[in-house]
Amino acid sequence: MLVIHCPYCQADRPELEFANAGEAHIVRPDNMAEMTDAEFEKMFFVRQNPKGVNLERWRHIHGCGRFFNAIRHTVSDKFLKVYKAGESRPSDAEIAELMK
Amino acid sequence: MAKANVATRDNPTSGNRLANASVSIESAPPASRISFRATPKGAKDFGKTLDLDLPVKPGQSTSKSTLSALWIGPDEWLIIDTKNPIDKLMPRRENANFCATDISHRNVAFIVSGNGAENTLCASCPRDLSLSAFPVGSASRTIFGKAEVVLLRTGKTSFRLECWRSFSPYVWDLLVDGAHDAHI
Amino acid sequence: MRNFNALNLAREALRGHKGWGQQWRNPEPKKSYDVIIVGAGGHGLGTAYYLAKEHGVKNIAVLEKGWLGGGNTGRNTTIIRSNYLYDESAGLYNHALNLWENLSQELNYNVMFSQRGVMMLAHNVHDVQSAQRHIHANRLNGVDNEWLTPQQAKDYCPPLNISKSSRYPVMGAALQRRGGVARHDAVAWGYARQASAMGVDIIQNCEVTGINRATSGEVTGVETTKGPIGAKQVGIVAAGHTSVLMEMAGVQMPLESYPLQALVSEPVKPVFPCVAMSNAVHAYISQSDKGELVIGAGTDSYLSYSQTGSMHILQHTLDAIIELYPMFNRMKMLRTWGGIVDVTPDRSPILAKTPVKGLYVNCGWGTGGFKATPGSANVFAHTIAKDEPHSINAGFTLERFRNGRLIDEAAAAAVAH
Amino acid sequence: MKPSGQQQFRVPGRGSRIGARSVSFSFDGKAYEALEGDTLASALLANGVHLMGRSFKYHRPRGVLAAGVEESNALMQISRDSARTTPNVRASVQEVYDGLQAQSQNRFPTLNFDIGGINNLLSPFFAAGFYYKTFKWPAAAWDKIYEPFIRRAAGLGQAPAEEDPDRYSNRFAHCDVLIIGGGAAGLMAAKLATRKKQSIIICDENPQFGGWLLSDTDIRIDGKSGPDWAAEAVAELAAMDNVRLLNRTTGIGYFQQNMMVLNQRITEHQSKPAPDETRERMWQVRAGKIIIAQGAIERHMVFPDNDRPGIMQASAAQSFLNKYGVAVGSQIAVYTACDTAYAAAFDLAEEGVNIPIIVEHRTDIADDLLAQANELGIRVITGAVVEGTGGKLRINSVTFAKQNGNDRETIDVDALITSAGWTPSLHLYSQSRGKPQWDEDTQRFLPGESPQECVSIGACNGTDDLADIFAEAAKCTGSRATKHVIEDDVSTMGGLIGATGSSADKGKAFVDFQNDVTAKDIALAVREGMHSIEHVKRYTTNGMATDQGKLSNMHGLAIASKLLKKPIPAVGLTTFRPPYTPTTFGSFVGHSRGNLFDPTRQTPIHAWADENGAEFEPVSQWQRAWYFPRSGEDMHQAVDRECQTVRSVAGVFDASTLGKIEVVGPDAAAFMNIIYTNGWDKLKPGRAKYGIMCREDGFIYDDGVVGKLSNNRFHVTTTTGGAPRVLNHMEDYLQTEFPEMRVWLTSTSEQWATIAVQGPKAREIIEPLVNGADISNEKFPHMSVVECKVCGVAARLFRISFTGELGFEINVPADHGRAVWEAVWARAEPLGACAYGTEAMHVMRAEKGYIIVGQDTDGTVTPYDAGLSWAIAKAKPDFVGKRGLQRPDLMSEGRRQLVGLATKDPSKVLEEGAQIVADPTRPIPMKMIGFVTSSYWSGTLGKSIALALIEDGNNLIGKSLYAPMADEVIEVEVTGTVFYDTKGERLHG
Ligand SMILES: Cc1cc2nc3c(=O)[nH]c(=O)nc-3n(C[C@H](O)[C@H](O)[C@H](O)COP(=O)(O)OP(=O)(O)OC[C@H]3O[C@@H](n4cnc5c(N)ncnc54)[C@H](O)[C@@H]3O)c2cc1C
Ligand SMILES: NC(=O)c1ccc[n+]([C@@H]2O[C@H](COP(=O)([O-])OP(=O)(O)OC[C@H]3O[C@@H](n4cnc5c(N)ncnc54)[C@H](O)[C@@H]3O)[C@@H](O)[C@H]2O)c1
Ligand SMILES: Cc1cc2nc3c(=O)[nH]c(=O)nc-3n(C[C@H](O)[C@H](O)[C@H](O)COP(=O)(O)O)c2cc1C
Ligand SMILES: [Zn+2]
Repeated sequence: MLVIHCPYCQADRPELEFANAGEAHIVRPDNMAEMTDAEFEKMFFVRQNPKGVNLERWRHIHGCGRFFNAIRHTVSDKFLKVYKAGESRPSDAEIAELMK
Repeated sequence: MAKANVATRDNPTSGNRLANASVSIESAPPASRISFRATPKGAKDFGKTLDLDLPVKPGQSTSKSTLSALWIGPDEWLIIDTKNPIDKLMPRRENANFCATDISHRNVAFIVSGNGAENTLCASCPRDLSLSAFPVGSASRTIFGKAEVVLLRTGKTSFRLECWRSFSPYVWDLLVDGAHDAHI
Repeated sequence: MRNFNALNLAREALRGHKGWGQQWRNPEPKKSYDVIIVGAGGHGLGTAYYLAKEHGVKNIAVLEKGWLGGGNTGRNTTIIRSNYLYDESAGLYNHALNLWENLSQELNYNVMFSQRGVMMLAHNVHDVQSAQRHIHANRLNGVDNEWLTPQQAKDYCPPLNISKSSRYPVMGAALQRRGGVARHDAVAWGYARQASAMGVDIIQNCEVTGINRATSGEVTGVETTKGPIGAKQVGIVAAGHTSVLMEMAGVQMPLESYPLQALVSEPVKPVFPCVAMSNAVHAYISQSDKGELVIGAGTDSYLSYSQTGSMHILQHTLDAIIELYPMFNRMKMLRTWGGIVDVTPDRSPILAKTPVKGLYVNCGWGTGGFKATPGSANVFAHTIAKDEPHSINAGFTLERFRNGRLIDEAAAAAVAH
Repeated sequence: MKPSGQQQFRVPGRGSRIGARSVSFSFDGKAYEALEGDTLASALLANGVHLMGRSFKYHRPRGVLAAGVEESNALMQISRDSARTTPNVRASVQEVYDGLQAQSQNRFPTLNFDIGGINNLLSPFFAAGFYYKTFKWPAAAWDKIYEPFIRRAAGLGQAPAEEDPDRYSNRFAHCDVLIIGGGAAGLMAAKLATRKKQSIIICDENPQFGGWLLSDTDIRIDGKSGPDWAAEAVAELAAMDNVRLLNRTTGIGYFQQNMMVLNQRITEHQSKPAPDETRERMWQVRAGKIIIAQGAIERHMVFPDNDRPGIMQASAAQSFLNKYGVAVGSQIAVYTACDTAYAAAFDLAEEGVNIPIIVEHRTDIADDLLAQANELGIRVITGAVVEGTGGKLRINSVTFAKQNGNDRETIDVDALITSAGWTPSLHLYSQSRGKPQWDEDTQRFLPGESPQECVSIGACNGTDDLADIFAEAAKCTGSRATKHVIEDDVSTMGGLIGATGSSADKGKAFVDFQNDVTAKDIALAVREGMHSIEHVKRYTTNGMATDQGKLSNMHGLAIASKLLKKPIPAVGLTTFRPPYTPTTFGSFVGHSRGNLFDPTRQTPIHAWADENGAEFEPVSQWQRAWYFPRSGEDMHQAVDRECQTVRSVAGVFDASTLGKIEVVGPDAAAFMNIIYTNGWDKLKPGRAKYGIMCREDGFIYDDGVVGKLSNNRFHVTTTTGGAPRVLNHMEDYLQTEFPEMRVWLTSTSEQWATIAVQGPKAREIIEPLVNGADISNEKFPHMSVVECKVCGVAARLFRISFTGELGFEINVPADHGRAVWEAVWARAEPLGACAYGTEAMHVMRAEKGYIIVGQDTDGTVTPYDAGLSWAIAKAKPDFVGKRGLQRPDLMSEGRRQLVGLATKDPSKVLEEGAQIVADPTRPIPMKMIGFVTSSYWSGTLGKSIALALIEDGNNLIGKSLYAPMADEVIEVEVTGTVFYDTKGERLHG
């Protein structure tokens, strides 16, 4: 069971209070209807699935109820950062910094 | 006109109580409850109406007499009044800054108290409920076995635990189970 | 390579087994091969075997970053069945089942395929409807599957709790008698042995770290921890690591890799005669020939490449096992471990050509690809050799995620094991 | 010595763990006496019993090897009664209690005479991997002959046959410091950590804390004996309220982020546990820091015939003597490569046990050891090996020689104790995802860096000297080092790994006792190309038995490494996995059994339905009233009656399980437009509408009726099972895609009890109960909603229908649900109405062609497929699923579409799930074009009805198709989906 820091509750909470919600920063475009099939495929099906740093969403579903983003390493399972939904994706440089 | 007997409120665990040497658990009397969702301004305004500031810090609660306000999320509070009817609590008008929903009957509460109260809960709740991590007045939605609950620490050795009504027999049984080992 | 037979065995027994040679060679890589298979799991080794045997491809290497059979092939609960709903799936898994039935003989290696029957329990009206739908579809596809009443299920599997007062009472079960289990390691070893004998180089401790392509785009070989190796065709059969490898060729996949756990109990005398699975409460169990109860657990909810899993997943699994088989409560867990499963959006595999010329992929088996091993390897070898899919795997393309023609067993309320 | 069977091997004055009280127990039906505090092993040894089990494969006679959890021979079935029976219990761990019953395992008919022993004679055939090479012909014989034979021969003990009546529990705990292992290292760390006012948990798997200090009673710490020092430390810790001491508690698994799982055994040593006492408790501890002080485990010597009963670890013999006051023989030889065995030998010799020889593998021995041996009259031969042993059910001789083969000698013994040195226990460190590092000097793996907040100290860290261990304890707790006087601490350094002498070739030199893996098997595996240690493990099963290689792994590795001519670290360790020792399923499950396995949810009206004879069906976690049989009725008759009563009079139905979500805010309608395929702009307050929701892929996700209460407020309903995921789906879009929308979502599923009243007399039934609303047809037409009072309580009243009849749904606050239901019932019953359940509801909705999401649709059906294109607001610029619906395959011709089916023989009811074909004469595999989703007998229509998803179904209306069943082919005609009141007039009555 992981321990996850909720950026809204500002505290560490047990994983059992959370639900994983898949890859983060997949943008649903305003003009959905105009997407090509390939774009739709990319948005809906294709995933980074990295062995390494993953940007992912969690929902503190049995806590404050908020969705938020996290950076976690998929080999160590360690969280490097959590941040609120809507905050922009940390830059690669910033992520590299966190890795240290 | 035919009228049902609706004077009393009834839930699946009404009247349940149990006590052993370390802990006592009882079903709390019916209460009025609001799920209150609001912008910061909406929350402030409602605090004025209630004459009780809604807590703004995560995990905290405020209370006054029979009324408590629990921080649940950044825009969500659980308002509980153990005495006054719901009509007295509900805001009169709707506006764009808040949403108040009557959930008085959605929840059932248990009062868990005694030296073994924390242990009773820790049989099924993965949270750190020690006094330092979850001091008196702390409030939180969390998980209890396979049920979602809201916990409020009302004293050093007493908690109020709210769950959805259909989960209450399950939660009750879990509490009874936890009470068995509460002295450890 | 020496044949394994009773005579040999007797002779060797009398001279201390000194005469057995290596089951497979452990060669150093050549400069280049016609075909490179990445991943020496059952599917990869099998692919090499069928390429050599059925398609006469001579110059093949299987590259494995660890030890052969050490991926999911070596860590699964070995459930084999073919009673899938979709025509495409039924075709593929039944092809595999047909091959399983003769595999020990074909490989001259006892893979201990034991057709003790796979029983899938129904716990509510919806489960019953879904099971019936499968049974009818299977019959018309020539796949055996039959309905059992709760009592018949209990007769077939005496430890089963069919009490009506159980939290999830058993309302019946679908039984595939031809289903069963096999010795997972032996499958990898048996394929490795025969492939090696036919000249396939199986190179262990050789991790592929890059995929080389010509300026015109087609594959020219791979980079590895043992240096670059050339190849005209490369087949990726790397299960949980497929995304990582395909990324090396610039292809992003519709895959997510999750930790999946399994566990065994201490060994006991025979008590569980079949395989029983329940999707509703999530419990999969059989007993190995050595006596352990082999139990499949669930996946964690997050991506991970760590080959471990969480305590609460184990707990939920055992909760369910004990609900169905209450007498096992005093049995003890001996060992638990994890694997990394690659899951597609429709829970069906991808066995196909890729946008890169000369690059082929066999992946997405998720929690249920062991049963497909011979069939998958067989048609994948065909796909590589002919540069076009076999009719059996024609539907398992990458394109389906673009055009929406999914093979969604899960959505159709089937199960994945 | 005492006569046999009377604890004749008990040594008076020794045994720090045993008391004076005697207890009786039985082994294989024979009664024995023991002393309280004994383990089963020490008690049997005290009675001179060494033969305790049979091995897995060859059924060789075996005695106890160890005094701790590493035991792999002496496994027994322990039973309190027929339900409380446990297989594979280690005799060395099980504490004896009065009345304990133990049975030996894996033998038939008796332990002394086991027919399975024939396997031993056949053992040349049964070398590693033999299964794979044989049993292939004839193919059919595998299932019938070979496999059953293999299965029966293996397996050790018996699984219980009855449900376990015992209680198990769980505790989540948090602490600053968790210490695993209560030996000298762990106890000292705990003592020092308490000074920091931290919360501390310390556990040890044994009944008493003290670890090795309890076995080596010569050690003095500050003048105190080991047991005394440990007892004082425990007393000191027990007096503090920030320390929790857990004995009989094993750290079984190290999980992510410093979660350690502990298994505590509470009653297993008690003669008569209180009936409701917890048997085992699982602790899931999240610790700020974990101090691993697991100690080390002694290795045995690998030489031919090293498995006879009477051969055991030197440390075991020392423990049996010093903890339990038992001499493991009267004529005991020693075979060692480590100093610690001398301490064992000396202790035994001091008690008058004859130690005829110490066969020392090393050549260079400390003078003081030799001197002491000399003093005690013990002969030591150095640079020597044991070449073999004699005896049948117990060792009776040992043959040894110099390593070059000279000076061979055979002497009579009744026991042989061995030590090949100590293996630091890296189990938990390794589970923390730490990578063990090979230490070339000392030839052992040691903990490397710690990826988690943990530190290893003491023997498990390879630290030998008590003074150094205490220094480590100080360092890891951030304390100042304390000063101690340590006397007579024996070094555990040195030893060897691998087989000795020529045993890799000769005889059976066991590496893994339980699984009968010999040095030769390892060699065979390597010869056959198993060059990875993981292959060696799986091919030979070395380390896969119930002790998980605690004794065997290092030996197996060393033998393989030698043959592979590769250094040990290059060959590598196999993976340590939880649990550290086998752990009952019950302990993992804890209380999650029976009604605590999963919540069972019941509606406020459940009790009434129960009292009125309802049968219930499970729907997700809910129990719903399925039908209400009257006396003599079967399900079919009851459902027929219920349907017809509703259609002719009225019926009352408990719809409380429907999910309900309140969607509120100025942008509520805009949000609804995104989530649902329908348009919501035109809906007026007071009106309701059926809505469909898709996921982004365009397949139907859920459906339900939505009432608009005011411009800002919608009352949304969902399917029973769909409620949680629909709310999550909505929150996801609201929070992450449309955060600017001013909308709030609240689940009100359980706030409201929902009572549906349906049928021609529905209005007549409820009208008198309603206050504050005009529910006439004109003022309150079909698809209306109003907030009013029903029976005096605030209610939300809907005019909607899932039966096709005039219908209302009354939502009242749940605590009043039953009272209102009874008031409705009081009016309904006299009018001839009935209570009906979900089955009648299903039949009636199917008669009307209303779909059930999840039954008539699965995750592959679009609203178009389901005949719901009218519910898609095509003009909306966006909604969830709009783009997905436009994908090629979803737009293609001839998709499966929902249609009705009428059987040619109207009395035939199709099976749900039956497949539909166009041509039933085709060979198998036969092309299927669809399947039956719903099928019922319609009493109202006097014929069967069905819904089906059929390829291009809408174009096949009127055509004949076929449902080929196992024993017949049923012909059907494709129809529309509405079977009853096709014009929908009754709704508006
Ligand atoms: C716990 C568990 C239980 C399961 N239960 C069942 C079951 O009951 N029934 C069933 O049918 N299926 C089951 N499965 C699924 C099944 O195990 C897999 O689908 C199947 O074994 C996949 O075989 P494979 O040969 O494709 O993959 P693997 O055996 O995983 O082989 C892939 C190989 O690729 C190698 N590799 C990866 N990256 C590289 C690289 N860069 N370079 C070189 N080599 C690389 C890996 O090391 C690995 O050896 C289960 C899986 C797990 C984890
Ligand atoms: N024969 C000998 O003389 C000998 C042998 C070993 C150690 N020693 C000496 O003993 C001292 C070592 O002390 P130490 O404290 O490091 O080791 P220790 O062996 O004394 O204590 C370790 C304790 O941890 C327990 N343990 C192991 N795994 C556990 C788990 N998973 N859960 C719960 N408990 C578990 C063991 O049963 C034991 O009681 C040193 O002085 C060392 O030289 C001597
Ligand atoms: C079907 C099956 C049966 C197994 N039986 C045993 C067993 O009896 N004893 C054992 O120690 N491990 C057993 N294992 C587990 C392996 O030891 C090992 O954990 C697994 O192959 C994963 O490898 P890893 O733990 O080295 O990562 C079994 C594995 C499988 C797939
Ligand atoms: Zn939160």
